[in-house]
Amino acid sequence: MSLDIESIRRDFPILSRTVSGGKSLVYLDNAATTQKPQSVIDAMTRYYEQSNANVHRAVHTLAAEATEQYEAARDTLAEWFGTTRDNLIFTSGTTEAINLVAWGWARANLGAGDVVLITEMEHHADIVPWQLLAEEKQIEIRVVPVITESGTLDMDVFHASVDDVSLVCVVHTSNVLGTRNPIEEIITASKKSGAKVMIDCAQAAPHHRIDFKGMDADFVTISGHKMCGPTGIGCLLATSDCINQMQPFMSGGDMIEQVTMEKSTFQSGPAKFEAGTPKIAEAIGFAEAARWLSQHDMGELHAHCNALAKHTSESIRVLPGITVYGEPGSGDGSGVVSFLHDSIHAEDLARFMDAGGFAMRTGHHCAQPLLDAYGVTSTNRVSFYIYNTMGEANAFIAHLEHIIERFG
Amino acid sequence: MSLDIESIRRDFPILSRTVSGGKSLVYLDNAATTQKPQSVIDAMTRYYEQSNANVHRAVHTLAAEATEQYEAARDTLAEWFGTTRDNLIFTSGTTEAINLVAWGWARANLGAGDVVLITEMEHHADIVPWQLLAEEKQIEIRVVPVITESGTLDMDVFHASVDDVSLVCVVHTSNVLGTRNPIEEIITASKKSGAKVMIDCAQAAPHHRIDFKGMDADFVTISGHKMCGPTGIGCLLATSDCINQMQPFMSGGDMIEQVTMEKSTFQSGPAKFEAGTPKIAEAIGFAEAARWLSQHDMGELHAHCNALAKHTSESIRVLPGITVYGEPGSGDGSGVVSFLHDSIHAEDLARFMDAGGFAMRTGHHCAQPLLDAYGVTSTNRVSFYIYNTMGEANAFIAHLEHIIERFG
Amino acid sequence: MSEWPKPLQDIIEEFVDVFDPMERYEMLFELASEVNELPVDEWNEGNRIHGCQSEAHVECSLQDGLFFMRGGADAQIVQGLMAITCLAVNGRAPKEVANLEPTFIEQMNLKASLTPSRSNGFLNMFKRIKDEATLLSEGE
Amino acid sequence: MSEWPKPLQDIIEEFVDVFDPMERYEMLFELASEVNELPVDEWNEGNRIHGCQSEAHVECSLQDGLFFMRGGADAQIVQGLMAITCLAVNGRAPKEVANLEPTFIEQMNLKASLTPSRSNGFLNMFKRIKDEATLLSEGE
Ligand SMILES: Cc1ncc(COP(=O)(O)O)c(C=O)c1O
Ligand SMILES: Cc1ncc(COP(=O)(O)O)c(C=O)c1O
Repeated sequence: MSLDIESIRRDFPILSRTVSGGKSLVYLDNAATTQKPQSVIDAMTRYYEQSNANVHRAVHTLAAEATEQYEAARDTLAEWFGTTRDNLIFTSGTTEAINLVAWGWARANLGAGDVVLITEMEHHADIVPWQLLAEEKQIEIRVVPVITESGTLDMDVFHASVDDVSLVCVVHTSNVLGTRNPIEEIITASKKSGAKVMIDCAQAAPHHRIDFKGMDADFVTISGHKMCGPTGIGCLLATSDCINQMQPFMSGGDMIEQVTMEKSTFQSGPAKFEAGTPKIAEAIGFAEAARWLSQHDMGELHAHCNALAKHTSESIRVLPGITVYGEPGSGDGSGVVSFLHDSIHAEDLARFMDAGGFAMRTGHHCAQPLLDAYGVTSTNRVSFYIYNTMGEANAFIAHLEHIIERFG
Repeated sequence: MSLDIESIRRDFPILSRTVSGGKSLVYLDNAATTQKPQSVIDAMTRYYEQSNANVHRAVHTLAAEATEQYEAARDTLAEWFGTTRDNLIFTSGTTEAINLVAWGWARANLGAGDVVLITEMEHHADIVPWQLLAEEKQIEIRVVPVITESGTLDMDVFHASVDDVSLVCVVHTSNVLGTRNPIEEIITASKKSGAKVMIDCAQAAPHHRIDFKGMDADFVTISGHKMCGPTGIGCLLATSDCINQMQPFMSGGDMIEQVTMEKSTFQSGPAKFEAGTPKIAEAIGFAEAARWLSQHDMGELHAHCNALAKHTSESIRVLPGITVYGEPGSGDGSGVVSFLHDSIHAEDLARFMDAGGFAMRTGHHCAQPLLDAYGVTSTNRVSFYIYNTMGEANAFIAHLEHIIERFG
Repeated sequence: MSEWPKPLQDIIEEFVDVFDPMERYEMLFELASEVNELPVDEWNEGNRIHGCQSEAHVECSLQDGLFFMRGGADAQIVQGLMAITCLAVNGRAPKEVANLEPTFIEQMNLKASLTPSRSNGFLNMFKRIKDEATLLSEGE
Repeated sequence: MSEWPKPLQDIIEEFVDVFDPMERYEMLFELASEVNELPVDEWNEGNRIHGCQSEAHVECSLQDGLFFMRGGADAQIVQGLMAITCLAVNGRAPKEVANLEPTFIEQMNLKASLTPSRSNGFLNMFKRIKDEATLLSEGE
């Protein structure tokens, strides 16, 4: 393994803080949001301290600098995600990106009787917009179930369902189980049946280099804050065909070509969907996050997180009272381990772990249908990232064992 | 005047930079976006370096800190805007806030034949969403014209138009002319006629302390970046009645109560409209901006900006070839001066001013219908803020005079 | 309302002497089994406490004119808090219960140990108990 | 394509010697009046250059088989750029114009002086001229 984790950790100021009365922070809540390297924080500070101005139609120096940095951020990110600037629409995150697909594309192109195929593994962000649209447009939502033992999609049902579908929306990597779905297979089958396909890459982008062109999906959604970037920014990647088929969603300044009181005409391309003053500092920070990640081998990053998850899952699975969901670390997962203890309530367990310095998430992870499939209302979840160490995993396991002894 | 401008300037790191080969930056593009005090930049850095985590349903220490800071930001801002946390919905800015009124409230509550009253002075953000909605719902848009000489709304037409109207949407303060509209009169008349009323306070909030309760409007929209806050954040203030009448706009995580594959139920209050991971750092920065502003007397701030605009407008109005639009600095304006030279193209003039260090904006300012009323397609615009000095105004005037001599 | 029944007073004093937060949790866990228990098969929507991350149910009644509650939860910390609450309210006149404030939480230094949602859930529970006590006292 | 007609070559040399950007603007302004002018009453949608912040119009034609353009704009800097362009293209064979690159902008050190939208507008104008020259050469 050639990742130099100790040197990587030094890039993240928060990792040296302590919690709960002097305990070293062990941050294992990366699927919720990752920490930010100094370079990302500095890029935003530098923007505010040196170049802050509103962008576009810019003549003065600051506005020109801000515009250049903002548009350069788009280029950097487009390249990082394997596409071009004309296929990248900035959004506030995956949630807005999916809503943009629903309200901008699907609402304009789907109608009564059309079928949207989703899965039981989806995050609420990829369920609720479709329900609202289905209600308005009498669209049918069809759901591919999860095989709970393996924590994978039932691909037989998928293939049996995809034939007459207009749009397939599938999460690339589950935020609850860490499962990486066979998206190549999903995309190929969807395309074959003539369906458009959207892949929710909120959890995938931090762990894989997204290659939008290579994937051949129609839409891909990404959140900056889950891949070392700032809050409040993300993007939708979309093919030019789909962008051309989209109707405006948010409207106002910047997305128009000409406004009269009678009628307005719109820009073409991404600009049509980026109304109002953009998230300028955020875009710059997001691009810096891609730059930071580009220093590392994403394959190694992925293997590292996966190894930590596999070790953790294997070690805690055998502890008394513990159930681990899915098969973390097996195959191609993303460093997530969801589990429960049979008598210590998830929230209390999280509290006890926090007292030892371990930050883990508890709850339904915005995936209630998936948790329903497992018959639970919440899980404890640890999720690893590039800066976590095997030492942290072992300390976590040991502390969990200790808590179970004491409270189990 | 008891504002200590020199000490205020020291709070803004960008103000000490130089542009165009060593010229001191004179930043006169505040209506586009204001600069950020160090305390706002630091608040975000501190969040990222010390407390960054995803908020809500939080057990671990960082998540608890982040949640506390995020929700405290909501409290601070609600108090600053004269309302309560239950009436403040975070958005990415005014544009999203107006879209939320259009798609969340108006779309659910207005129908064929209902009238939305706007004005010729509106920013595109308060025109285009209504046009899109009108198309979908067969709503009528009625427009109050501007009296071009004074740069004010034709209040006779307003009063003659408001009777059978369902929703009145008016800009509090014009971003092109600096005109402060008689919103008390507008709100009173609208209420009397039974209409809901939305006030676009993007330009007002930086110059006046918004008192949402006292104003008695139904909706108020605000952008953080125009009042010393970060990009990517703003808010919609809305009465509880209106919030209860609103349907979800963006949907996904956090805004739900319960999700099943058959049906979802939603949170009540602001949460229903805040889908996905929030703009956490931005909210914290925005609140810090309110805190920074709260150190100063907003009345003095306003008088200061207005005095600079009045002086500038009076001084440049008499220069050969210059036309000033509206009556900047008269009455209750917001420190904006829009003008044109009759032979030097606006863009070139801006470029020549930039060469002297002066940052001013040029273009249609996202208000094409207003510019149409003046028969122009763009203006040069200077806009003052608390950190600008009379010395800067005079230097601007002198440089403009010099440019006109040389190129006019 | 600093005068709590002797058994609760004793517990408060035990808690005050403890400095390790984990030990406080342990004591709460032990108390869980001492609740006047509402068995799982009596849990229903009607007696459910809302606004809690965990399932929590409370039944209140009068016995010989005095207030009496039973509780059950899927989280032992919640059930421990219920046990303490039982000590605070059971056997009192319902009117008295309707006016109680749960100051024992602070006296026990428990406040800081609870997560926001636990804290919130506890306050919801206590409010529910007071509301029911009010109803019961009016029915008298 | 470093060989420009003598009048343009002279102007390039004048510009190269100037270090004050304001002086360069002044020179461009002066050149504005030397454009082969397209009078305002001949401006229409058909000869409008798009993607420019200002109004800019260009008409191209052949005179005795040689390329000839006239231009007009509401901004003098744009008109100045047009005047220079006239010097570069007028009187050449249309085929030659179709293959020209506007390298004189860089040779004059003008690139940095132009705003992005001016720069963009100029490139649009030059492309339009080349396209028209191509058409004209095909029509020959
Ligand atoms: C009056 C007015 N309304 C709306 C807006 C749009 O605000 P934002 O771009 O921050 O969404 C602006 C600023 O550009 C404005 O000046
Ligand atoms: C798989 C998945 N989809 C969508 C989202 C929503 O992303 P955001 O909250 O950044 O909009 C998340 C993260 O919470 C996620 O994990």
